[in-house]
Amino acid sequence: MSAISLFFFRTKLWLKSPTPYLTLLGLTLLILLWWLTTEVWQLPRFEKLPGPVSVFKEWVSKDPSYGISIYMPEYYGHIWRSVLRVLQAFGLATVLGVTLGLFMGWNKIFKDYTFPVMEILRPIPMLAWVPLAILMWPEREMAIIYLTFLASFFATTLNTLLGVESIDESYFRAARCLGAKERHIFFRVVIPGAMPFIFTGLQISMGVAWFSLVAGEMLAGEYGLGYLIWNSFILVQYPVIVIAMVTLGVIGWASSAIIRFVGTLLMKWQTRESS
Amino acid sequence: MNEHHNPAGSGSKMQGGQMQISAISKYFGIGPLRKQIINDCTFTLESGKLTVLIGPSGCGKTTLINLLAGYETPDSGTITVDGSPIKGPGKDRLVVFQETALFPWMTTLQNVVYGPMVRGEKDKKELEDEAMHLLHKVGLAEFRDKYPLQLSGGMQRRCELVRALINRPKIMMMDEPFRGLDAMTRELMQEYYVRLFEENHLTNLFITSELEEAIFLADRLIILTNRPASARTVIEIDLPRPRDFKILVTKEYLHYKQNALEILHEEAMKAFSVGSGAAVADFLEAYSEVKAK
Amino acid sequence: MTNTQHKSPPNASGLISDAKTAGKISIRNVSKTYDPDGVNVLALDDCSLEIQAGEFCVIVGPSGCGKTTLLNAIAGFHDITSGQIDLDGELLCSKDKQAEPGADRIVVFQQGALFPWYTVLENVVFGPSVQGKMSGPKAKKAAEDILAQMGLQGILHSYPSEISSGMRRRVEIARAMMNDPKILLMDEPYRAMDALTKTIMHKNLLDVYDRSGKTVFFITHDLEEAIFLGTRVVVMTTRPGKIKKIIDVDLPRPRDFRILASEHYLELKKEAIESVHEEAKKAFEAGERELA
Amino acid sequence: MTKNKPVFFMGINLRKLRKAVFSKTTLRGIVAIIATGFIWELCARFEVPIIGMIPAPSSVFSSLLAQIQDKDYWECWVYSYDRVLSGFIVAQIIGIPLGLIMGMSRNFRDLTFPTLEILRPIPPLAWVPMAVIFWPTPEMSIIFVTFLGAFFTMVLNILGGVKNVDVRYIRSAQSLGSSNKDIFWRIVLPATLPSLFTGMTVGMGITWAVVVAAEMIASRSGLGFLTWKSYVAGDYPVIVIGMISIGIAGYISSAVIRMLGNRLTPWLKII
Repeated sequence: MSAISLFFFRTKLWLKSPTPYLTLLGLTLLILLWWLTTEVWQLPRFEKLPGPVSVFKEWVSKDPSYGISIYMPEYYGHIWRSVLRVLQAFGLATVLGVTLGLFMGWNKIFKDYTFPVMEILRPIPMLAWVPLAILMWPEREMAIIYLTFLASFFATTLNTLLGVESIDESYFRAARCLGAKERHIFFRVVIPGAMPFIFTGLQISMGVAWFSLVAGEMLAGEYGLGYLIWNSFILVQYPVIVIAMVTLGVIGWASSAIIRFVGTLLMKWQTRESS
Repeated sequence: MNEHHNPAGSGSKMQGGQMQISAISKYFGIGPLRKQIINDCTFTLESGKLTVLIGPSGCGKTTLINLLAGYETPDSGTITVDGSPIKGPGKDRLVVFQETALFPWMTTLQNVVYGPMVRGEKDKKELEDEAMHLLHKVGLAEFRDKYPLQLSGGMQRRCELVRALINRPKIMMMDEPFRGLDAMTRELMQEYYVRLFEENHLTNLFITSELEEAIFLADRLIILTNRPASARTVIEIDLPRPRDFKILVTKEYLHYKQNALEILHEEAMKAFSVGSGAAVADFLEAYSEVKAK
Repeated sequence: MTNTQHKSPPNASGLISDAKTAGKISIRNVSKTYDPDGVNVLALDDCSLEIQAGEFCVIVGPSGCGKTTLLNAIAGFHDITSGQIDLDGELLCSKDKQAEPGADRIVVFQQGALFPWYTVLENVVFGPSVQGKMSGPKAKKAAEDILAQMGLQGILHSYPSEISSGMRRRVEIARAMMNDPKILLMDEPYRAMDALTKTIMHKNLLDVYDRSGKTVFFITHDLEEAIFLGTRVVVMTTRPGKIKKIIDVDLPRPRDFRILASEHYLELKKEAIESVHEEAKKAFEAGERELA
Repeated sequence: MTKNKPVFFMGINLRKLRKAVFSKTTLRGIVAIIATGFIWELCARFEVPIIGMIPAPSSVFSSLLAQIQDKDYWECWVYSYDRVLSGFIVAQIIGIPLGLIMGMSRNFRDLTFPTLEILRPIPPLAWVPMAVIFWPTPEMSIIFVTFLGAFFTMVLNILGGVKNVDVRYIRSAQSLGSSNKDIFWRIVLPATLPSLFTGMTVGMGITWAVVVAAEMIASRSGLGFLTWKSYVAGDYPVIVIGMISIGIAGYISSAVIRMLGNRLTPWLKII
């Protein structure tokens, strides 16, 4: 049976099961509840929150009352700034973190010297660095990127290290037996062997990058989605807060989906295994 | 079922435990993904005998044991114990799983008393005494307060045997219980098992893919066909009991072994022409090469 | 995959050579002490053994008797505490010198160590490619030849996880033979395979052995396997590992399944069972005592 | 070739301990940490750009002596702990049963899981303004955001734990005559405990990060606020003290959870 007809068959099966309808029902219930509590019944405390209708109207309005909608370039400006910051920080963290992690896992002496320092810094939540970051860097922009970077960097490094250490000893032995020199072992055993863990690390690192970016932007930003949330709060433009939150959620989800996708592409040997 | 005699009581041959499997079939999946795993399978587990099922890996042995235990229901056919059809899992038919399914969060003793305890049979003291008696028998008395992960592979398997025995099942079903042990521990475990069996004479069903193990243990050897599995041949193994490892070097043993190999080989060739899954590829290869000679 | 061409001559690349000149191992008074958790454990106690070039030497003994320790010392994965091991008359390792792992002594591992991230073909060319011994296309050609000889031509571009465990082991042997090693070190390679699969593996290994004349150092728990494969079966005692008995297996080669039914085979098996069973029981009881 | 016995003291293998303490690894670790401190001091003294802006260890140390005698400093600890614990405990109370039910009932999972998946990628701190709007006191809003941080991790870990319970355990329990109640309390729950504690450890880490940030953004007390206040007031060494305090506080919390986890899952300690 061809892959396509199998796919159709599976889809049909799925549509026959209660899963998709329950999913839909769950989401509908959530939005309904939100709508009823805030806009219809206007329960105490809930009435202050923006309701789904007002958020949606604002979001798709050509002439939004608070200046943020899908037709406004500012909206994309904020998104772009946040994405750019995450990309810079995440990219830097990946390059440095993976390299450092690989070396730490590969060379015991190097690990002995670097690991304790990392272990001491690690329990400090990255957000506690905010004031220090602002102090250290001459520009706010740099401080925010630095914060975002720091969070990702630890996650990536530690997972890469874990990845190298989890490679079965027999692979190293087999490679040595076959006459591999240290550099071969590094490029042909250590790197591919640690790959699954590196990608797990990258997913975590992407999550924490967004986490600290929002905090950084709220405290010190002059642009970006986190800043938008905070600024709308101060200016009492509540629907915009929800728009920014949902946007953050979507972009955050999309970025980890991309990493997963790249991971599957790079590790055919693993994906084929599971199928 | 509630008599208070020693559960491993020697020579208590009164029990029933005749299991009749008639024409059962089992499918998995639906539509184009539907696959037949068991096909019109009929055989009998005779009361007080040790029956061994042997077949190549992936031929549906585990599905068969799931059906007999009542975890799954057959699509057609009937399974009866002493004449009455089975309804779901029950303590009259206990399964000892591949690897072991001891609960890792309970100590040896807690694992052993689990069954009678949740059924609320007997008081705690009596139960523990009985459990300790059995544990003593398999040399695990000192390990009563250890967790399964602290035991060696062989000990875990013995603890598992005791956990089943204390329930006085009519039928014990062993699903490749010694798989994954090294060859030497495995042999010692087989000896332990055969000794327990020879003391109790419970109805036993033992599933394996090792021919040597099968013949060493069995009263009756049932050879399964390749997937979809059904019972192909029954060989009565008439080796003397009690058995020990000396029989492995006897002529009679060798005769049974060659006989069984012949049938397995034939089965493999048949499967080869059907071209079933990759799981049996090794097996097919092995026997097509034997035939090439 | 049905039929390996056992009659075919050594292939053109000459990787599987007929030479029985190299691969003599002399193990002299070797001991090894481990020191985990501050407790000295004597794993090997004064072992001496001479393995002739081209011999198929099988080591049997209960778990933890130091079989793998001996193999690891020859392979160069760890050092020894006293004694000396020579390869072809040259010092391989001693108290002060740990052997370097190298392509002349290739290990086939218990759990299998094909690199899961490379395809079968990439795995097989790994050795020559890192040693810089052969150009890419030439190595590829040689690998294809060797895989074809072993009846594995259909799976060149599969990943190890996609093929059966039996095929994986054979690919691993092919990967070893690509390097024309002096000695093949096999650490219980067929453990955890069911008996039906093992038979084909044995036949395949004997094919390679009969054709290449390599020295093989084979560790196992399984007596049937040991006698069927070996030229000599070395029985080791439980820890500390000593050599208890050496059984000469003078069954004719090439061997096939018929010998399993011969009188002589049964005699040998009886002899082996007697000496091993005793050790196994001892080890088993010691193991339980240790846990208590 | 003597076969020495291990020497035990209060359940600790002393020989092993001695080997670990007097190893090269420990020595290198100490060297690395001292060297880092030294370089840091030098950078601060010579006002190297960027890194040199961090207050020097010497000034941090002298300011630390002043801080630990200050009652306000210790009050910050109390406030932060109060918030962390409130949010964390509420997350356990709601998250554990929810995760268990989601794991046990497929229909309930289908109904609620997508909602969870949609809300999860929104960083917890993005909720701060909404929380402030909704809850009557700022304190409650901080606790709410803290709760969110731990909640998702808890639910997902427990859900994963329940789904991964080996079917053989459930089957043998069934054969042995367990009721559904027995299966839940004696099989599913203990089998899920390890992932529950993993969830707790991760959740605790997130909780501290959230509390610190929320204190900086929307509060006037706690260790996070101490750090922020010192920055605003220009009392830079206290920033570092605040950070170190947060690190220690977080470390203590995770250590307690780990201890609790070890105590409640004794079967995982393999000899």
